Amino acid sequence: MTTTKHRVGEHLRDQGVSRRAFLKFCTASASLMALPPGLIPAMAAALEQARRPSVIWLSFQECTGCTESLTRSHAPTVEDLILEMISLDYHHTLQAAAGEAAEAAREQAMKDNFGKYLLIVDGSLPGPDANPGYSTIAGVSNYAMLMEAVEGAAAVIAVGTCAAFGGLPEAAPNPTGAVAVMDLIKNKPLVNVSGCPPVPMVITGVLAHYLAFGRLPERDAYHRPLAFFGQSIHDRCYRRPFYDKGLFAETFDDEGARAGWCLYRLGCKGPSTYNACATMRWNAGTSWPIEAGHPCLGCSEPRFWDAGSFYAPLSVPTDLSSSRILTAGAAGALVGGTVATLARRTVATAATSRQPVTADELEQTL
Amino acid sequence: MTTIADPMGFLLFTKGPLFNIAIAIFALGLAARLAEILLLGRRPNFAEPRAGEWLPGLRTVVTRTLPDPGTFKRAPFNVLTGLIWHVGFLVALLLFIPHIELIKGLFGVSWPGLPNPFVDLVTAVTLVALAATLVHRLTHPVKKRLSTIEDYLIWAVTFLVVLTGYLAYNRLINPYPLALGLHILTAELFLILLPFTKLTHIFTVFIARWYNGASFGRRGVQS
Amino acid sequence: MSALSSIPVRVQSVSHGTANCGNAVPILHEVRHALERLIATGEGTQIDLNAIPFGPEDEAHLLAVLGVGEVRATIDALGPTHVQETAIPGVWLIDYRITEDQRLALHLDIGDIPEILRTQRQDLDTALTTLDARLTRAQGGAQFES
Amino acid sequence: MSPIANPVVNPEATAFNLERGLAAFRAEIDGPVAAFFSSCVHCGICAQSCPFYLETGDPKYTPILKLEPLRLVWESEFTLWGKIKGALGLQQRVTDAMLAEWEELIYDSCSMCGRCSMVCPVGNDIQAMVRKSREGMVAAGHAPEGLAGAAVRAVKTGSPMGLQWKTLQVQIEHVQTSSGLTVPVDQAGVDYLVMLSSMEVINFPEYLEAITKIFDHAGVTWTLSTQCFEATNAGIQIGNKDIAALLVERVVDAAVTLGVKNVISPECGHAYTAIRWEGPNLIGRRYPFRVFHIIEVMDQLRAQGRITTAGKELDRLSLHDPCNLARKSGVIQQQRNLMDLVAEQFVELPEHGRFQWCCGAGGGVSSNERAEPLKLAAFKRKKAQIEAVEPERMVTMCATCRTQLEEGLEHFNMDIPVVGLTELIADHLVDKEEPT
Repeated sequence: MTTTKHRVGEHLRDQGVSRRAFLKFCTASASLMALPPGLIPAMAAALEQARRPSVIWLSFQECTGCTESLTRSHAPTVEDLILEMISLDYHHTLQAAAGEAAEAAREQAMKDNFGKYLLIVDGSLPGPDANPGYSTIAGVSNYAMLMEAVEGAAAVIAVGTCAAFGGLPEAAPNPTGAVAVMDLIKNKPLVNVSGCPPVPMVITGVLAHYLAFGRLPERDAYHRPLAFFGQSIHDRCYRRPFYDKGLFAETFDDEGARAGWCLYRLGCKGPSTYNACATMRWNAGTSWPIEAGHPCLGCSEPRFWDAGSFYAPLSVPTDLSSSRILTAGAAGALVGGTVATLARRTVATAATSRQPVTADELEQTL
Repeated sequence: MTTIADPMGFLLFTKGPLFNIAIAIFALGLAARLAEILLLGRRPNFAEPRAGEWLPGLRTVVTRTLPDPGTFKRAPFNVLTGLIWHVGFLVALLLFIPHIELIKGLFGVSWPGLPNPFVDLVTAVTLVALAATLVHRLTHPVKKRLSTIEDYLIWAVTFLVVLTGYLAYNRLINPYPLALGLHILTAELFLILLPFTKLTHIFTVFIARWYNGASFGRRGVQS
Repeated sequence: MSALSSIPVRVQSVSHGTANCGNAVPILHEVRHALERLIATGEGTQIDLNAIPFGPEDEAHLLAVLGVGEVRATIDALGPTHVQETAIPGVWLIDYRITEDQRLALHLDIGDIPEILRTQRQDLDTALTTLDARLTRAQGGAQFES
Repeated sequence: MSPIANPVVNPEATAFNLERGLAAFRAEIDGPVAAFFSSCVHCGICAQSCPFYLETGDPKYTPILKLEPLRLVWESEFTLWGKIKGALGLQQRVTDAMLAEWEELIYDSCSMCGRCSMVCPVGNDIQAMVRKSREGMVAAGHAPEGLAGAAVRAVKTGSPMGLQWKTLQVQIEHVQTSSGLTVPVDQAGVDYLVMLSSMEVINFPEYLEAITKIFDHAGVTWTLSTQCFEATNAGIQIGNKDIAALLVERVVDAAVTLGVKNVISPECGHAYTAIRWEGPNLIGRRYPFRVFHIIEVMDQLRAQGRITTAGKELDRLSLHDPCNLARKSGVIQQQRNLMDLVAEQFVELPEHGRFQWCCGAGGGVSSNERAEPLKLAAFKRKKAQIEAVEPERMVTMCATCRTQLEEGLEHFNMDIPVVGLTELIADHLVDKEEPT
């Protein structure tokens, strides 16, 4: 991997990237970051001067889907360019080195760039109180490795819903005691790029932002970059006009489904899901789940595995049980019946023990 | 985590455990209340009836929904605001598609809904009418005299249910899980309070009207 | 579950009419405002169509309304970039693509001429040296490659 | 269930007290009461149906508010929630002072006209609950003196006004002389036993002559009973089922003694509801005879073609429906059929039939001297109705209503005479002399 002394502009020029190409790259990056096109010149100037950071990528309890998403992203040139701009010093799936050599590279990069490197994590990890044996790398528990690596990190990027929120490993009953990265890291700048997997351009967009502006982007309550997670799927959905008109598909094969109507009734979690799918799309911008006719699962939200059926509408409670209602109703009828029976007895007693009024008694009051 | 820091956690709490608690309290409380009423029953009536009880009772259940012309003329504001918000509330409750899905999920029955913008408009009107009823309650001497803390509590809960629903639909509170969670939370509060307050009238009104209609009907008067 | 083959598959085209073009019209209004601003102040506007929630037919509808104008240019840098003037003077469509012909970004540029078409000022620094070098070689009768 | 004298009456002790009252309230609570109180939303619409509120503007006269003691007994002793509140010390209780304050609301400002029961949006039968509340009020010693006096006189003398048979006897002889007809007394096995009200005998003696003529004309067999002639029931008005049952038993006994098929309630509102609707339940058994209001009987005779009239009243007549007869007993069309026989120009009051307005004197208000000002205030509602149609005469069929209309119209210097419908019919029977 190349030296980190270079500034991005010089580095790219050395790679034979022209000014127009650079401008085009900045345009693409701005589009990724959902920045207004008017900011492109300022961004170009900043990127020109940016330094290439060292990046350490740790993969814990994950499925490699996030890495797949990134490496199979539709714009290899741009991805290449962004990856050119960083120095990816450790990624145990992608790097050529293996075994002790790989771990040595990690140790070395951490030492050389202490306080300056960017730490990227995908996957959740067994928490400090859980059995560390559930997930180890080179005999080191995920927890120990994360805490060691975070020490010298300038910022942390949690990629994917597992790293961001615990994801599938953390779903009930959470056998491994999985926790999210943000549960463990409180004193470093952290950004969550959630999604299962995240939109690849969002990962690179966050990197580009970090490169261009030297800091993490603005984030929401869940530390997600607002540029990508600031609006819900529902708000950016091209099918929104159908929702507003009250036109819904009710099965996957009805007229409404064929006409591309809103998928709310088929369980779409778009209204409560914040992500960039609706504008960035997937597979080279070809399409995205809702355009393909499937409701949004809400994969970029916390606990989406435990939020009830993917196919139950958002308004339906997560843990429905009509027998529970019936039981409560029966218990209520029993209680009410008891109260009423006692009350009837009260009335009967009052009626029989009631002292009849006589004219003599009334006369006494006159 | 707090509501603000974990809106999705809040939403899932209101949609999960809290919903179960609320619906259980509601079912238990309401069943108890209805049992209290129905088991008390009526004493035998030995007077020769002029007419039956069932049909006049059922007729009164329906007819009392609208006032007689004289009452309407004497209290048009009270009658109109009351009618408007009740109709609006029922339309929003029963004909908004997400609510229909909820009922379908709970009981397996469903019916056609209304277009969302229409329900939205109805909801806005309902909010205005509800606000008007509060003003009326605070200013009209009779209502002022009748009103108890419970009346204002119930008004507040009802208003909040509609308001949070309106805000959630129009996405005026962000993030949306917080907005939806607040709406569900207020609805659950409504459900929990229902059997123990005058909100019970939602169910007992049918019994009360029937008893009234039956009693008058027996004497040959359409009440 | 029954066998997959038992699920009847019908392919049919559904005519959406204008139902799926609901998001094109607001963009056209935005273009109109940008044009008014250009005429009044000379200030240009870029609209990133990737940031707009478009349905399958929104884009086609938008482009059909804008039409095709006189100028068409292609820039060969980091893959092709197609610049097309629309039938509305001052409204340009810029389609940024990579070598595999996949789209990076699609912009509407409301202005006199898109920035990417202009000669880059920084490149002028090397203009004279490049030309001088080529002159020298020309005088030496050398052959050129672009 | 005739009243049983309490064997351990201590003459020193106060006969009525709070606990006795609460027991009486308790004994009145049933499913409808629970449903009604569960359903009230404090909308205040009932106030718009109450002449006492409308004409005084005082919100304390709101009908549902009059039921607060009964409601508190229900809430604290008949609901789970009330019991929980009670355990927490949050439940308000009925006190003697409260009942003292409520006496005016339950008696003086309520004629039990039932209009509130007719308009309540949730269907609360408020009037029925006022009737129930009066049971508790009597037992707690909070009944108005005027009503207690009437009840005592009714039980002890047979008439709330202390009227004796011998007074009636004089009137009977007068009727026989003036009409040349016989007024049958104690005739066993006839079709109808005719009951009277003391107020009618004293204020409107023409009624007896009128029915004598009508029944003669229609060929109806009927009788008066020396055993019991009084149809009114002071027990119903004060709101005590023991007294009321005792008075009903007297009527039943008289009817059974004579073996009549039918009993006719006179031109009196509450007498009819007392004997027609409450009576069988007060005594706990069905009657061996049927009960009709005189208006019902006349309309039946009319329908059978047994009443032939000639000529019509030419002036503008309007009709006051007694609450007890119309709204509370369903006799609404009958009086209109009869009016059509004899009235050339009959105009309805703006709100009539089941939605008519009370004259303000019913429900014991007229027997309660203290309530005089409220009674007059409530009449203003009727007065406004009458003014709206400007009749030359009013027709009604209840002695209490008639007295109230006469007094009220006179008070407001309105020269509109009030006549009883029975007399009006009697005046137009064919083959009879011109009325004097």
